[in-house]
Amino acid sequence: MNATFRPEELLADQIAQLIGDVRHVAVGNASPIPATAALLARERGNGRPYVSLLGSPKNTFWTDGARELFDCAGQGRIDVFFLSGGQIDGQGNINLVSVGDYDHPKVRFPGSFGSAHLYYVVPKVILFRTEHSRRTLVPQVDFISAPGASAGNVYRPGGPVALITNRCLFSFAQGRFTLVSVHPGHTVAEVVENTGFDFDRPDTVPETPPPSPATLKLMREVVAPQLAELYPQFAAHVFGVGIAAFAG
Amino acid sequence: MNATFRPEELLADQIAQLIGDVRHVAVGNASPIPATAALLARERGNGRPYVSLLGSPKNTFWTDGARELFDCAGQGRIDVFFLSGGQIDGQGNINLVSVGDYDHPKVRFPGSFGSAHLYYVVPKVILFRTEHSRRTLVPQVDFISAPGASAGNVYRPGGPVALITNRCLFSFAQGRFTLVSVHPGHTVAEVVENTGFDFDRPDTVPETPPPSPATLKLMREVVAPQLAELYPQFAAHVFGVGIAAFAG
Amino acid sequence: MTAFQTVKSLDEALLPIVDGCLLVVPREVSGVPMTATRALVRRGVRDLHLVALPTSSLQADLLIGAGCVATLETSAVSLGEYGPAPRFSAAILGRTITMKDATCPALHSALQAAEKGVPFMPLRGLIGSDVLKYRDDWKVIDSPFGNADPIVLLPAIKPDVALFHAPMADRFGNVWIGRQRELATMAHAADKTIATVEKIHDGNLLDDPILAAGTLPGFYVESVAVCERGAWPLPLPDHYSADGEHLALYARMAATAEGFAEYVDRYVHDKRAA
Amino acid sequence: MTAFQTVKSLDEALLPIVDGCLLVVPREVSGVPMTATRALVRRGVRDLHLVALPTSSLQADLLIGAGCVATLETSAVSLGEYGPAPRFSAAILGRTITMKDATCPALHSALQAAEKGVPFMPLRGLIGSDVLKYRDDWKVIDSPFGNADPIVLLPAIKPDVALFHAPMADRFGNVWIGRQRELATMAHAADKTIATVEKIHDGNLLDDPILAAGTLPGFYVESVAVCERGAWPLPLPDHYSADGEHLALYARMAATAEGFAEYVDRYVHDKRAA
Repeated sequence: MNATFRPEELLADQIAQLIGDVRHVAVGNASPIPATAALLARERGNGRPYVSLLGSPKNTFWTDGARELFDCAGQGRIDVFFLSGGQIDGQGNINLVSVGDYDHPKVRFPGSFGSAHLYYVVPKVILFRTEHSRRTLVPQVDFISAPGASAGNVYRPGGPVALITNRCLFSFAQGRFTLVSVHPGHTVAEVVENTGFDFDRPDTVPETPPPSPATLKLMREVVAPQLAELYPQFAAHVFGVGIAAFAG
Repeated sequence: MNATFRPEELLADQIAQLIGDVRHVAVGNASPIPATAALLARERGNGRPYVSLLGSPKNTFWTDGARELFDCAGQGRIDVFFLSGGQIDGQGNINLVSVGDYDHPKVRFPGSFGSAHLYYVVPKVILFRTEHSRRTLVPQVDFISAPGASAGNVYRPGGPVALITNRCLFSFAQGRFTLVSVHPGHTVAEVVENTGFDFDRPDTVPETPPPSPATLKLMREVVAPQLAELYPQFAAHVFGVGIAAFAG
Repeated sequence: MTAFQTVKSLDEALLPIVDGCLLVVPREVSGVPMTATRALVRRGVRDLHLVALPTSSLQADLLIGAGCVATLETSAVSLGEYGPAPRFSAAILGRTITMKDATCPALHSALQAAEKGVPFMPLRGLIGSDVLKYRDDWKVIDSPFGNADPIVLLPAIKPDVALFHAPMADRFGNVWIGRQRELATMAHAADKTIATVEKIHDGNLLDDPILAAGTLPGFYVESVAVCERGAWPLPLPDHYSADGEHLALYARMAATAEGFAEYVDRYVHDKRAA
Repeated sequence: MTAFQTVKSLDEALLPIVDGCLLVVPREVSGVPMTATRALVRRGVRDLHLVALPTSSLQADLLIGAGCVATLETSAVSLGEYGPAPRFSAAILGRTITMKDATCPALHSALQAAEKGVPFMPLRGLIGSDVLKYRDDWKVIDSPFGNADPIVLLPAIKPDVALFHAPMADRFGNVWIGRQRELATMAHAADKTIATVEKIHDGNLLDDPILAAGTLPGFYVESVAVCERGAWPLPLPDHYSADGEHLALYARMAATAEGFAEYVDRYVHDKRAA
């Protein structure tokens, strides 16, 4: 398995690079691939960044209740966070609420969670959506849980820097997405076909580089066992690691 | 000593009556006579009111830090509090800051503490000043740490209800003090002579009634030992109770 | 200090939760009072204005499905890895409840406003979102500090009752809540607080400084009822994990109205299961 | 997790407290870092903007007397039963410091504003007081909720450094603060936090849920220094009481500038006493 890699490993490697050299990365619930990336970054950085994995008592330091995550972000102490959306549009707006008219929705999602605050105050928000389709990547979201950009007088130290999907990686700046690379096995034409919004792209779009053997080794041997506490099914499925494999 | 009583006992008895039937009385630092009164009220009420004595770990329940007292008051959960002043004027304004011009003061007091909040939100604030003189009870305070009354549109569920001194008891309503009673051994003329502000008074001013024998017994035998934890010198001086007297 | 009669039977403890009251409950991992929730469904409480701080899972879904909720104010309802919250989704699509969509820190701040006795709290973010657009009760002002930028003011939420589950309480009504400090904020903000607990601690929790640090004082607590495994099938931090098998079962059964009714019959009305 | 080098010598730990910085310290009974304060006087720090949350006693008086303070922001300075704070009073009358008079909850709220990353917090009270009149940095708005009554908005206080003394810390920088939760708020609000502690706890304070409930996470902590009896002669809650005899001695000596200078020589510069 060392010569090849799984799609999740490619995404985690890319996200780890997007994280960059920061002090603190927080990962929301039900986000195993961003969690893998954050733990990978921490291993590479020898304990930096601090990684907070919501839902993991071993990987969260909060002692001031459920508000501390948001206070911490408000203080500027969360450098990277991850958000997704039932819909994401070309302006970087995300919709976690509903499809159709808000008062007569056709589909209801769980709700906006903390996005309407975190998207504004966390400097690097990495958007993440494994279903890359015209259903999820739309021209205009039906409900703006949090906007991709704000008017100049709005306090907005944070916002989206990238969107990673099962097909490709976009960067985000000046209110628009730019295609950065297409994952191995996918094509630019396929990305265009399956994206509901306009985006910029260079004449030649590179392929997303595969994770290095050293990265794969680190992910599989060091990161995966840490991940299994919070995401046992994911760790078993992707990395073949079960709780039993490192119990005791 | 049962036939007579000390001035502190008279004041504590009066304050206990002013407290009335409430849920929670809080007493600030360095207030042994109000503390005596609050504990007396609690004994009479079989555990009601709750009594919080600032500075006494045994008699405070706070676990949310130094702000909890003020939050608690803001919630409407403190029914009675006590305040004093370097100066108190006839409008019920209190000055805990300085004498003379604020920028060029002649005398400096410690500061306003929480008065600029508590005086507004605690329904019954009992003013307390053992030095009854024209130096302390003035026509107009030099600095308003907290005003006695507020304009109609100002949120003000609280405020002063009484002022007790070493000479007499005043009630406070509609922005003015009214002489309620003069303590045994003192006279109305003496009160007028030593008060810097105008106040109302009935044609006949009664003498402050002495504490009953039952009250004195309760204060001396049950309250005083509780008081000695926080105010050992006061308890020894007034009630002849020392830590040794009830240790073990 | 007199020990007030704080420890009661569950049904007696829940009496302050009357029809139509504003009830605040904690998020899915902070000590959700599920045994108490099932008791409320059995009693048939109606028209609750339910505030879930800041999100909910099984608890809100069950109360909504059982017809106990008129208005829901929260930031998200979901069964997490077990999928969407089916009765919540059905109620929204069927327009049988009034939904006040929020965002997590807005609910924390609104409760903290009540805790501090102020009419509102400001919050960053929200400007330009539809979360703000659909909340007529939230206001925007130009901040008088800095560059007069717009900022949202959230009105205080003052619940009639706060209800949660915690590891232990003592006979004085002191409740040990540990790191779940939003439970203290809920209690400070609410008129009355009801806690269910795993067990009664002998002695006074406030007497030990180490325990006192994680204790909500009984001063704020109206009633305590002992409910062993009272968060089941949700987790109680540091005590037990979620019962994933049961949550998966719930997700399957509650996918239809009929299945949900059967679930309620079996797991709520059957006292053996409650 | 890697143990960062958080535990340092006292002088090294105090390096972030540079001349002119905005320093927040706790009230007289919440864990005042007196050993650290004497070290700062020895080092000769200057021009501090000192915020005492919400009041102070010996610490502010000593720093003022030693010429370390340019601006003082607090609600009161007093030696309590030992009388007025003599160097504070002298500095006010002599106009050698800038005084920003506040009221206790205003300081708590202003620090909580910084903790939450909002530019201001509202507070009831204050309207019509001279406390408000002399604070140009506080604003009054008509509340957009209710009857448009006036309410004060307090700008956030964002300290450069928070400094306090606590019972214990671990090698990961986690500090056990117990019920003194304003210390957590100070740390959340400040850019850097420095704690002196009685002792180092073996292991990780966050590993035990009971201890974790009273712990400020090391995430917020820049430096920890061990100072046994580090609050002396002030008290450390649940650990030791105030040294009343010494405070009375201070009150007597500091009553004059000469006496204060002698006190500093004897109890600050003489390392045996520090």
